[in-house]
Amino acid sequence: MSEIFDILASAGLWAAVLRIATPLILGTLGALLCERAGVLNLGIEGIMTFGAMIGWLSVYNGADLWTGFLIAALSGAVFGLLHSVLTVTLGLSQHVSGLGVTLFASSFAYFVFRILVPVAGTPPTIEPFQPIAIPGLSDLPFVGPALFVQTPPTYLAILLALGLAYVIFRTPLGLAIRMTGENPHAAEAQGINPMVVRYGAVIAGSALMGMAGAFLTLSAFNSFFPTMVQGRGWICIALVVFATWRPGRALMGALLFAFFDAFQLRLQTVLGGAVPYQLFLMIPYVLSIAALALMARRARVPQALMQPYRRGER
Amino acid sequence: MRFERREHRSVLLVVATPLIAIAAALAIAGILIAIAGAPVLEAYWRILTGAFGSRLSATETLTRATPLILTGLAAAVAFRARLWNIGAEGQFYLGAIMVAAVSSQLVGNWPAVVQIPVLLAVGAMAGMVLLLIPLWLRLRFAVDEVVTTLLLNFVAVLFVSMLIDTVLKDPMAFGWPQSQPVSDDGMLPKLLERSRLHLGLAIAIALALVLHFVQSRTVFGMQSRAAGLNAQAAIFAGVPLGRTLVFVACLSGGLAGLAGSIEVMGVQGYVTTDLSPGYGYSGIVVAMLANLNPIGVVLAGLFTATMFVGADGMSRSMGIPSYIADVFVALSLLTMLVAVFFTQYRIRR
Amino acid sequence: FIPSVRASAPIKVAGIHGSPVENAWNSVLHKALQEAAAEGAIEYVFSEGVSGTDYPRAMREYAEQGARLIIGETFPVERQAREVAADYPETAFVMGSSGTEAGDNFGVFGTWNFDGAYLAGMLAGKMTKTNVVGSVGAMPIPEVNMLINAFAAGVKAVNPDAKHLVTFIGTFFDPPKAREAGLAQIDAGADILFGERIGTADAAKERGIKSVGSLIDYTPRYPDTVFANALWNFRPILNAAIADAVAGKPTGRDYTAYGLMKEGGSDIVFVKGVAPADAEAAMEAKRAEIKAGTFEVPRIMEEPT
Amino acid sequence: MSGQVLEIVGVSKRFGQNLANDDISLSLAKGEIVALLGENGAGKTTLMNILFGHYVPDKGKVLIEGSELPPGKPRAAIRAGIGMVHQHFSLAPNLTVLDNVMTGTESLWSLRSRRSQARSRLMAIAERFGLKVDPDARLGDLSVGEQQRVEILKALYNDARILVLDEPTAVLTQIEAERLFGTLKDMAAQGLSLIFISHKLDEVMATADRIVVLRGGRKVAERKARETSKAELAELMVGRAVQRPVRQASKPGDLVLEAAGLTVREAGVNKLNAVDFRLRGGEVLGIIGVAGNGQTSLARVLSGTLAPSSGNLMLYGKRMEQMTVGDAVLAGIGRIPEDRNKEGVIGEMAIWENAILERLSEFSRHGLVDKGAGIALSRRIIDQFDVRGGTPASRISLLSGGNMQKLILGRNLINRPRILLAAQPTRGLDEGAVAAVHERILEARRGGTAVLLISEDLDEVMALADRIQAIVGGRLSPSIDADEASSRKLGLMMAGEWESEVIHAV
Ligand SMILES: Nc1ncnc2c1ncn2[C@@H]1O[C@H](COP(=O)(O)OP(=O)(O)OP(=O)(O)O)[C@@H](O)[C@H]1O
Ligand SMILES: Nc1ncnc2c1ncn2[C@@H]1O[C@H](COP(=O)(O)OP(=O)(O)OP(=O)(O)O)[C@@H](O)[C@H]1O
Ligand SMILES: [Mg+2]
Ligand SMILES: [Mg+2]
Repeated sequence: MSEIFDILASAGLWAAVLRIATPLILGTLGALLCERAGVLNLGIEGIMTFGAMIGWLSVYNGADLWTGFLIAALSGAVFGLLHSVLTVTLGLSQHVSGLGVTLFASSFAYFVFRILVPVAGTPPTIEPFQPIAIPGLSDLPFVGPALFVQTPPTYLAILLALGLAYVIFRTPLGLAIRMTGENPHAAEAQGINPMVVRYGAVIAGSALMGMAGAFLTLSAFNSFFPTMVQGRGWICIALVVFATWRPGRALMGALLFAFFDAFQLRLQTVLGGAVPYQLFLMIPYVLSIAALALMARRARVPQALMQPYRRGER
Repeated sequence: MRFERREHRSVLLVVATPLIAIAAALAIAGILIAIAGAPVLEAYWRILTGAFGSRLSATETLTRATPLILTGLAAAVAFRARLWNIGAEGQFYLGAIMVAAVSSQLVGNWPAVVQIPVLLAVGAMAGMVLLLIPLWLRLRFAVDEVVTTLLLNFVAVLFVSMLIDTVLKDPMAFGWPQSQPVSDDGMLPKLLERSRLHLGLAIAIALALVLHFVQSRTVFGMQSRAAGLNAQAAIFAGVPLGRTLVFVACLSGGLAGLAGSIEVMGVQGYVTTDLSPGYGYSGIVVAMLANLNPIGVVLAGLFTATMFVGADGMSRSMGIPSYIADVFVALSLLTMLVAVFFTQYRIRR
Repeated sequence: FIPSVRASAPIKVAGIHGSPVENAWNSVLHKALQEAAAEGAIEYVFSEGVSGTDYPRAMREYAEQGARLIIGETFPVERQAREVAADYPETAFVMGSSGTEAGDNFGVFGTWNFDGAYLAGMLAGKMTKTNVVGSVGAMPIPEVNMLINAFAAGVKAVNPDAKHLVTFIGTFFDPPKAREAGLAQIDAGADILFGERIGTADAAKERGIKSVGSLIDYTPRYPDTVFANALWNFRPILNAAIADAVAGKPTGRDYTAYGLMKEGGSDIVFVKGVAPADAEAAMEAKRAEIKAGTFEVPRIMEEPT
Repeated sequence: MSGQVLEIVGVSKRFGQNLANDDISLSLAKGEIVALLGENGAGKTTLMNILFGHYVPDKGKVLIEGSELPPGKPRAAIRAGIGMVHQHFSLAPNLTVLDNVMTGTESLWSLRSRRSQARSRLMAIAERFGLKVDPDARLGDLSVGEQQRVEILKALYNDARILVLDEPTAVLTQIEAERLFGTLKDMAAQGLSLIFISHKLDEVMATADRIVVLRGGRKVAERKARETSKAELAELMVGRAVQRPVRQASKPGDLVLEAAGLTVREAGVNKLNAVDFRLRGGEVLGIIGVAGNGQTSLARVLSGTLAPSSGNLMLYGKRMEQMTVGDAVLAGIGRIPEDRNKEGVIGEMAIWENAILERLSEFSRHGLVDKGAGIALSRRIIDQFDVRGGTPASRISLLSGGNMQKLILGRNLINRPRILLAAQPTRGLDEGAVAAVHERILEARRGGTAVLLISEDLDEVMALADRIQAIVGGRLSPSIDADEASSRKLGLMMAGEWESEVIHAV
């Protein structure tokens, strides 16, 4: 018991929570933005994979880290464009298009990687983002090393979460996005083109997903491995619902999820293999389902989610 | 520019559009093949021979199509009733592991004629149970099943991983996490010697025919479609909504569970966590390509398997990174989706 | 059908990798095969990232394309792999496997680089200041267990009081997660990490402690961090297999032993002067004993705790 | 043509084979109220959607104060001062009233939404036009009438000078409708120009300055309201003289349905409160009342989709414990739901499937659907009930509202039911269709069917019903004979005035 307390009281745990949460925060925000405009984007897993690959590849070829990050975001935007054409313009089923994008983006990422980096052995490395201690704050006892010694993308992710919350709830653009997700016909009747809004949201959301992937290769690690995204994208899809489509809660949800992962890794060092590790890994999923059951009736799902909007169809 | 629904489809259109789609996928893939430094036309030829050029490739294509048809049917049946079952992957694994468990622990020495049906039933039931949970959550708490079924996939795979690491671990596998095997009498008979082609293909096609019949001709088929299209009107017309959905879930989960069971009993013989290269997810795409029509699912499953096996074989014979196979499948799926769309809509100014 | 190949022509060897060749284990095979091809001994073709479902097909395809020797790994498809081998008696299969050899043409090998791990443990045991060392592994499978157990045994051999932490990340392919596992162990007091998985050393590097690598030489990648590696060399196994295949001898045997240290198949490489001199000396003595066959590192396949 | 704020010139629009608008021209002066009339499917909504930029016309143009409006751009239309209240509300139930109104009114790139300013502006407009709403209420929590007000406020908030209302009263009660038209007239007096669409000739005659009639996509007539009559308008719309049928006296038959103390409690509220009524074969019992007083619950109980919490339902003298839809259908109860799109039909299914869905037990053997019989039946319905616009195999959503309603009527009446439950049977239908539906209902009555008619349309109830009861707050008034009914008396009943009399009587 005291060991568990020690774990909880260690700044390292909480620093790890933020680190592990960062790609989840970025990905969840991206998925959330798409869904707020009424488009489910199951392309996330593939977009993250491609972002991880292209971000790393750019830096490996001499771009600086932020440029790599930006290129990953751009690549995400391109896949977002593809998803938009399929789901917004053509109005195809959003699940299927998303799964198609995931399959395409990830296999294409591996293909490009293999063509351009045909090495054996562990792939080459880049110099990743280094943690930056925020002057003043990082000197605080416990909280300092726990929260204020992170790499820049982590700070960026948190700012983005707050920023997205502001945009969605406090700006005319956010209202337009929400209206498009609730009732695109109503948006159109107010002079907003729901197609444009959906395109914009999906493209921007996918760019965030690309950044989420890039975090894995530019900050969490320093090289790209095929399959390294490991289902993190799917977790983001779940987190959006867990967060009831609110960026602030998405941030909390990602942190909670990351907490279980970080805690689980530390608990193993104490308990060894006494409990199958799979049980720990299941916790976040089971917990998400339980949370959904508890709050689903209160959650306000965007009413037009997954419904194609075709002008003038009856 | 806008799209207008076609009320009638000409035969020419229905035949031509998929061909155009495949041509488009081939063209894009051709660019990648050229970039990889291989002769494009030869590569196309190799895709064809890779899928059907020999007894081996043809049987392999059919073997790979089998689970895709079953998971495709699982998705088609559910989606038709607007039950968004994204959990076929988990149901697949649960079906597979239950078959391995029951065969290795309980009924392994039963004769094949008894054991095989029992195992198939067990696997189907496992899949059902896993889908009934999210359905219950939806009916009871109004929880959206897209997310619950998606999440349960991970729970199911971790559960399988745990079982094959602990109680079901095969002691003969030197500690590798794999389940104890299905007994020899529990394995599905081969359709052809010196190949992996097994009875599962026949089962899958038979089930597709049955399902087609059920959906197009039976009261249940009509009611489940009504429930999916407009639940409120269905209730008004006396469709027992809850019961219909439960039945749909049993069919869908059952088919996905069956897909896993058949894969274990027909091909692998035991369960590992890489039994499925995403069959559950591909099934959704297969179902959509088929426009949720069970007979179409057979064709779409064959199509998808052909593209993959052909391109995979091509990559090996031409020395192109083998990831090209997945790229090619993804491209064909995307272009095919667009093609299916244009058989249903026309462009208007 | 061409009945036989001229002996002087390089034979066609196919590699079927269940993982991408970035995976350290596969990279060892891949590199050895590439070297052999570069030397003109073989003609090498390969597929990577082949899933369990596709694996038997890849085996059959290569066999039908005339590969004389097929190298790979059949852990998830043992039963089917033996069926394939039985269907293609002309082709030699030598596979990383947890099973036993079968027939005339299905040979197996294990990954026994635990000798090096034991020796690295001897260095680590003397170097730790906190008296806590840690190991990060993928999953508790025998080859990983053996390795981690050997490392722990090496530590205990020189420092019986040392505490050994173990974390499994549950997947073969998640370097960021391995890194997190390493950081967790450092937070729990470890000051030397044995990284069965890539990513572990990144944690060590970040916190400025030392780390041990496995299978390949990680020191160039982490110059100031990885001071020792439990190397595994696939060439001895490959050469034996090629020799058998060319000579037309049955390849249905267990090639594991060619990977042992005393056969030159594995070893430790370490950066001199990092560990205390007496520790290095003790380790070198043990190394000589192992090579001479007078000492055998315990082979413990149970899950380490 | 000077002084015209709006001119529509030669507009045509085709959907597939269907020419929805054919060379239509129309103009509107400042402060004028124009009513657009026409059968279901005549092309009224299409024309207004072109005006507002939802649709791009194939030919023709729209001029606002002389300058041409770019086609297909709702935003441009809004800027030009057009406000539109859609036939189907375009509101987001999950957002607040203020959100609904504000959407799209500020520059999308501005960094902050000026909510408090918007709130006071909205309040001011609401005040000025007498359209009170709570800006912070969630829209989905409002009544239909309040939602209608929000729709109008949205248009006014955008500074609309031309207001288009597509069937604004279809879902409003008479009182709400009267209040709305009062407001509209005020607006016109303040300089707004209005176009409204309606099927209710009374309100058209009472409100419009000018009336434009469409038929089959063409403009067939234009009249000053002062110079025309209801009869003429009806004839112009339909192309022939229309007359609503009249009920002939008849003798009611046996008691078929009796409710005693029927109560429905939902979430702690009595939606139906100890309701009593009796229904005999061959008579029409009209239930009148303002929407939201328990009509829905009553209809649901009798259709078998809702179980009463307490009370007795006697069918042909037998007590029904729990009546399911199946029981109701088997017992010969024909059911016309109040919302045909939501409950009556499944748009994506074929006409024949919609015809037999609720009686699958009759149209199936051993669990197999008898498609042949289904098609035969739907063909009979199409012939006998004059359903136009589709074959048995076509999607039912292709039918116009009136034809859909005829099909629903047909599937219930073709095998003479013993009881017909008709909830708002003519809502949103044109004059010709209304006459046809009324004729069918009276025909069923003549044939001995007992009809329970739930309607908010007093004219309809007075024309069809033998006896009338009012529903107020979930309670049912005692019945009065239709011959004794006057508008005043019915108005009092709907206000709940009977209660005091009952108390006196006891
Ligand atoms: N988006 C569309 N696609 C295809 N056909 C359409 C579309 N919109 C309208 N139509 C057809 O055009 C014709 C005119 O329809 P419209 O909605 O304008 O009629 P309306 O006069 O408003 O009828 P109602 O009184 O029922 O509202 C109808 O036949 C209708 O079926
Ligand atoms: N929250 C409440 N508190 C008190 N009385 C209520 C409440 N909600 C509804 N009622 C009463 O219950 C009766 C029926 O309500 P409701 O509006 O649900 O009727 P309905 O059958 O749905 O009618 P319709 O759908 O035609 O509007 C009304 O008399 C109403 O005043
Ligand atoms: Mg209309
Ligand atoms: Mg109501």
